[in-house]
Amino acid sequence: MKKLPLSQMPALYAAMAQGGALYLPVDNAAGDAQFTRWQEGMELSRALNTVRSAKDFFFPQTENLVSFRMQGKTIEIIDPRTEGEDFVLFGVRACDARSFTILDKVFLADPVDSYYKSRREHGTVVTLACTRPEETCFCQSFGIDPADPEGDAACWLTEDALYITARTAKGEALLARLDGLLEDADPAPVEAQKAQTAAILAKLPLAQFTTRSFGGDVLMKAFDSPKWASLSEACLGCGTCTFVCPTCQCYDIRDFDTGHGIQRYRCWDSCMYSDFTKMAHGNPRTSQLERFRQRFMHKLVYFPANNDGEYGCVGCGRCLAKCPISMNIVKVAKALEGDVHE
Amino acid sequence: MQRIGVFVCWCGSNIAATVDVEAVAEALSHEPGVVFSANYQYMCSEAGQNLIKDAIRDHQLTGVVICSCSPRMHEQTFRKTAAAAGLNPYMVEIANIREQCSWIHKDKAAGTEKAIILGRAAVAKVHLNAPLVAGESPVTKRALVIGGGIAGIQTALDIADAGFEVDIVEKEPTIGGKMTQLDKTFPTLDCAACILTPKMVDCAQDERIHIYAYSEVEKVEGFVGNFTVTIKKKARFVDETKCTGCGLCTEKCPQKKVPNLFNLGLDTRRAIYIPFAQAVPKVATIDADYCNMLKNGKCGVCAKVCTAGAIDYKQTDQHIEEKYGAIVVATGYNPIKLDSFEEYAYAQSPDVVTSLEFERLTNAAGPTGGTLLRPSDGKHPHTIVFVQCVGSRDTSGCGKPYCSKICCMYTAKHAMLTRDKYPDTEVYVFYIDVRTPGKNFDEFYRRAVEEYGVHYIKGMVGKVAPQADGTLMVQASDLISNEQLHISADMVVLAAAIEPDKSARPLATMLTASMDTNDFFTEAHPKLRPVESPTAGIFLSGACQGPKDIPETVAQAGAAASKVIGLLSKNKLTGNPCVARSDEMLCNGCSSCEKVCPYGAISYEDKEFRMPNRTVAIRRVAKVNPAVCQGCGACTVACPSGAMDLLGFSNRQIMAEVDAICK
Amino acid sequence: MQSQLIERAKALLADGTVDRVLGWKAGEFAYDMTPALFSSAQELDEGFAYDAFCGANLSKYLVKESRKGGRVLAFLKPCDTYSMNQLLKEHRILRENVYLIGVPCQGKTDVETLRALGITSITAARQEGEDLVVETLYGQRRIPLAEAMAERCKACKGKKHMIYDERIGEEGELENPDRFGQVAALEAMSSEERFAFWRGELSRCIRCNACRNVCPACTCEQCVFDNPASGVDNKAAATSFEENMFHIIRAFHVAGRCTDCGECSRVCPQRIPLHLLNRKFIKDINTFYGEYQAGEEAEGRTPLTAYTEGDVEPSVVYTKGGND
Amino acid sequence: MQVNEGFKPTIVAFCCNWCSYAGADLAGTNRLQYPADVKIIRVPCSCRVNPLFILRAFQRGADGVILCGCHPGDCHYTTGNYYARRRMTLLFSMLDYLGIERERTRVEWVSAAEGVKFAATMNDFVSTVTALGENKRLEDLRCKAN
Repeated sequence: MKKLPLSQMPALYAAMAQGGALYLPVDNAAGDAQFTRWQEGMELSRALNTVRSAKDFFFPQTENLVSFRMQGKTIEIIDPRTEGEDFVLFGVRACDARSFTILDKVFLADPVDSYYKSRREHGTVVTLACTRPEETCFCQSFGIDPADPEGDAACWLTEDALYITARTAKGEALLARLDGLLEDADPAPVEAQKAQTAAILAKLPLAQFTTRSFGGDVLMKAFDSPKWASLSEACLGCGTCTFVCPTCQCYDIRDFDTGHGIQRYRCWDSCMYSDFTKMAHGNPRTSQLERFRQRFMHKLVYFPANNDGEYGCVGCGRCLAKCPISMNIVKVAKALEGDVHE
Repeated sequence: MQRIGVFVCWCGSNIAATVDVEAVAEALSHEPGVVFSANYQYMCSEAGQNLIKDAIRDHQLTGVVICSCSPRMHEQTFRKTAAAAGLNPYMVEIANIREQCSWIHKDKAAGTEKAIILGRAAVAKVHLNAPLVAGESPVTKRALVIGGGIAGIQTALDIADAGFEVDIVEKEPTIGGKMTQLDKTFPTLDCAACILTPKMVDCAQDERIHIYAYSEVEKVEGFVGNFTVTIKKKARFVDETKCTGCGLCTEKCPQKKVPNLFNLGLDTRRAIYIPFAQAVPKVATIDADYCNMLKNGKCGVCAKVCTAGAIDYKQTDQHIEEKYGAIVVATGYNPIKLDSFEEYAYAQSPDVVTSLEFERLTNAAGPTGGTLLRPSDGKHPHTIVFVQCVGSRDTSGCGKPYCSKICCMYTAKHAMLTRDKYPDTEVYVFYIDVRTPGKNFDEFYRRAVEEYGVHYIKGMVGKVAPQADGTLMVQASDLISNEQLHISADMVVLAAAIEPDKSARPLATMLTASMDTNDFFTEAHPKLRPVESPTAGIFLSGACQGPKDIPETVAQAGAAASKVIGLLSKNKLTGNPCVARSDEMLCNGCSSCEKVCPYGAISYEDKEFRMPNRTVAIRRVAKVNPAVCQGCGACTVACPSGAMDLLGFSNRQIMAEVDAICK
Repeated sequence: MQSQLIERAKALLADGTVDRVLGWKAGEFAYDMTPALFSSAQELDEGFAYDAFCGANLSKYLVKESRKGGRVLAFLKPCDTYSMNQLLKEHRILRENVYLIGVPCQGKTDVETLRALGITSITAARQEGEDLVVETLYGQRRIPLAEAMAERCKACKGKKHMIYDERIGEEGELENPDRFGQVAALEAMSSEERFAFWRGELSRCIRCNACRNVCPACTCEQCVFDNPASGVDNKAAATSFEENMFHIIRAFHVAGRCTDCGECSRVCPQRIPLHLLNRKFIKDINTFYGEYQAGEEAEGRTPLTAYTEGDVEPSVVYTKGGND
Repeated sequence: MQVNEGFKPTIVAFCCNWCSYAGADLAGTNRLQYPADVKIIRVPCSCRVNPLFILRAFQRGADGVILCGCHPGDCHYTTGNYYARRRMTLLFSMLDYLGIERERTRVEWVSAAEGVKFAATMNDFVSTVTALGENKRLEDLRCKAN
């Protein structure tokens, strides 16, 4: 365990940004936290979490995959990738840190997504422990301890100091770079903070919420539940839940005609959209009920069934906060619980 | 993928002098889809056209781009060329490299570069062209004329004269309209009845003309060449086929106190009546509002005296459905109501009359037998004040903003005739301007002033005050001498503004013909198509389109007839294939497109759609009638979902041109 | 009020006037009401809610609901009735299949408004007199209701219902708030400042389509932005141009039809003040073509499907507004 | 007006078939010069021009977009330009509101007889847009030539 006094934070940021980029949550024009490329003078947001999750850095909303340059009747294929820049993601919360594990299961499984892999390799994740969880938080339901986050390195902010410890080789390397700034620390204040946070966590409104009844073995029971109709009836079919979600990983691949050629890019897609997975014959899920069900079945049933019981949710609570009609995974899981249990 | 041929024209040196035509042909040969590219001295010459035809056949071209003069010059030529070689004519696009390139640029490099870009845009467009075929529809060879005044009569006579059947729908019991109420006509002073009634008789006697008098149009469906119209024949309670028009019933009817509308209420008639002696059809009509038999079943005198047995108290409205190829609107005008002009005391004094009432008071068939007498006491008036522009050119909101056009001339006529017949009568005319733009009009006006001594005073009448002695005190200002005038008059005659007949507005809705803010029908083009409505197959005749005098009305009536004849003489109509088309899968049925369509080409239907899971949904969707659509494209932008597109100028085609130009 | 609505809904269900009820359903917390259908007295008792957090405009749901057969009761706040009229004007709702009850509204708040005021971790909320008392995980907060109101309610057009079959509560009055102050402030900026402002706002857009999908004026069977055949479709903004284009066209397509209900701004997860785009069009329409309020009537033309011969020329744009 | 030496703007001119396109032809017939930067797209009526086309032009690299139609009251289709006038007024006002230079968009009514006006309008518009320089605020970097 190392620490540095809070007065030294700008120096820490500068050191982290050395030789690459540092991204950290900074308040934007709307007053919300947003991962922003650090520049001299920027301060860490005091908000609990960012509106957009940290997944953008490994799986950006749009990404050019390949370009075709056309001249007259000739076509040239161009790989737009350049040698990526190393970067540090600082201030990632425990929930988002776990989301990378989930995304890895998708993108790093065979066949490996080389675009994702390259970004993953270039990034070092420095997490920050939560001290003031909010009512929408339920990461503990997935075995995440927000007071003791994962990541390449983990941090704790106390009133006077930042405590930091490395958890992986990448983390060790980062700490080695920061060595001049850090001093050895007694972990007692960190342990005290963990205990304090644990007490708050126990009192959260969703502290008892669990998804344990879901998984591959209740597939048909969950799928056939009559509750989907009423749960989905108010759904607007927008992509808010999907796009603020740290674990949603679906994308579409499209061509953009630039006038000089084609850029083939991928962009986030949402299973809530009516043209999701649309094929030549049309869309396999023709109603909003089916699309809505797909999203929650994927997170609660299909994903754990295929990934050793790991749910496709980390309990960050973004969808609870942002859904325009306040329908979310918690309401869905609670409503279905009876049907999958019986 | 299209197989496109590019043909670059030199136009002698017109293009070749400032555009390197070979370079253009060479550059365009590398565009995707271009399989043939050539340049030639005169593409529009026979040899040039043969070059195109040969290339279409030899290279199996599916699209053709001609880089040449303006499409306004030779688009039709090249479309015919393509068609002659078996290619759909709408697979041809023109890049205008003469008027819009070679002629305006001196620098050959710049001109060449621009010509290539314009050519590329045309190539990009042709890639998205699809063969278009103009639709055809049959023509019902029968016309409908709505309104039986002089406009409608003249139109009907002219159409019938060309050999087509034509129906006149007139809401009054007789045709003839306003002109039957007039005494003399300016500037020749011939009697209105003498020149009109022979035409009315012609209508009645022409076998090709059918008159639906006392009838109204109730419903119009269909489109140019194919209208279906429902006509309501109002109950006259007299069998038209039996009535001989002897008029005995109109003398024996005990109900004598019915205001005589033909004389504008200046006298009375019976409950059963024939509006005037020369009425066509000359058939009696029972006024149900006054007939004792119809109101309370007590009377039956007319039935008793009618030897022809024509009276039928049980008659009801009849609905007749007819098909027409063309419709002429001739709904005419009315003087405005003068209730809101209190300053002229129209409502207070019977001696303040409108000009049309004055016509009746001077007409030999009018209530006074043609002797000019004051309505209040039947005495001869010695001083008459005419007030011009009552409600015309009035932006105060009480009247109409426009000039009613006919008042200057008929007031001069009234003034002159009064002075002629009653030289002891002083006549004053108050005016804003005197407008006499017509053949012999100014001469006529000057005669009124110079020969007949009519006092023309430029100025406004401020107030007409009825006096205890029965005279009318007219307060007015003389703007030229800048004096206030007080004239003690026996009569005041108001030149009321004229407005379209009230029946015109609902009729316009039925016809989807547009109107201006004053409820005059709008013409398809104010200069070049003055007798056509923007809605195909609807034509305009007379004052329904704007204020007009009789010669103008008759001229327009003839013009409308000639347009109708032109239409009816075709066996089928070939449309412009570049029309709007609605993608019903995308249509919301919101009616935005319908609202901006100037032609009424868009209608809606509730259509069943097969939805997922064997369900059916009924959705309201727009339908474009290609025979009516003129292809302006207003609907395509009004449509938020992009359901409406324009063939030949589709969204994708225009965007492809934009892309090609901007890249 | 809530119990009054429930009783009325029960009565209308019982007498067969309607066979389902569209309203709001209570959620996990104090603030997360979800629009929901109720088809029995029991369901109403279990979940129906109506309070200061019931902000969702229910009118758009009737596009589908009115076509499902039977008759649906919908509770509409005054501002929702404007949307209702506009939808009727566009033939999107089958009037005979809906039964409308106008419900009173004193203005709504929502959790994002409270969060913007620094009130987070909310576990409960209640009205006490003129105040909103909010319990949070970290203590109690009390703020005047007027301050807690959403921006759209501070600029409320009035409490008068434009259409209803019956109304609960007194007839409200039209108000004349200053709706265009923020727009005017932007107009007064230089072109560069406006560009910087809007880039700052629109660059946050994640293209979730919440603004579009919630909008009662956006009821297209398929949006041009979702239709590959339109040539302008896109699923995510790859460049700043696409961010601008989506929002310009979104606002343009509802110009003259937008009732200023404010749902777009309410649902934006990135808190982009989208209503400032719609209100710009409303302000321009009022200035150029005379006062017009979409949704006042269920018939007639909208400003973009109408014209007068004396309309201002587009060059008016060069001569008005802006310091530059 | 400042001159932006060496910069050749890309200008798209949408012209209605009946008046303005004919006016452009007349300008050519009379050999009235205007810069080759102007490229005309023929549309049946000014009311055919969708705001999407104008944004599209800027996206693809236009520096200025001008729409020409019949004079109000003279529309071949009677009312098309009245609708176009409202649409463009609102669109241009919105672009200005978003901080896009308002001089980059214009509407002019040019009749078939106004060849002189057409050329003068284009000369003026090109010099205005040239002075503004390249369109940066409504560009799409992907469409820039590479």
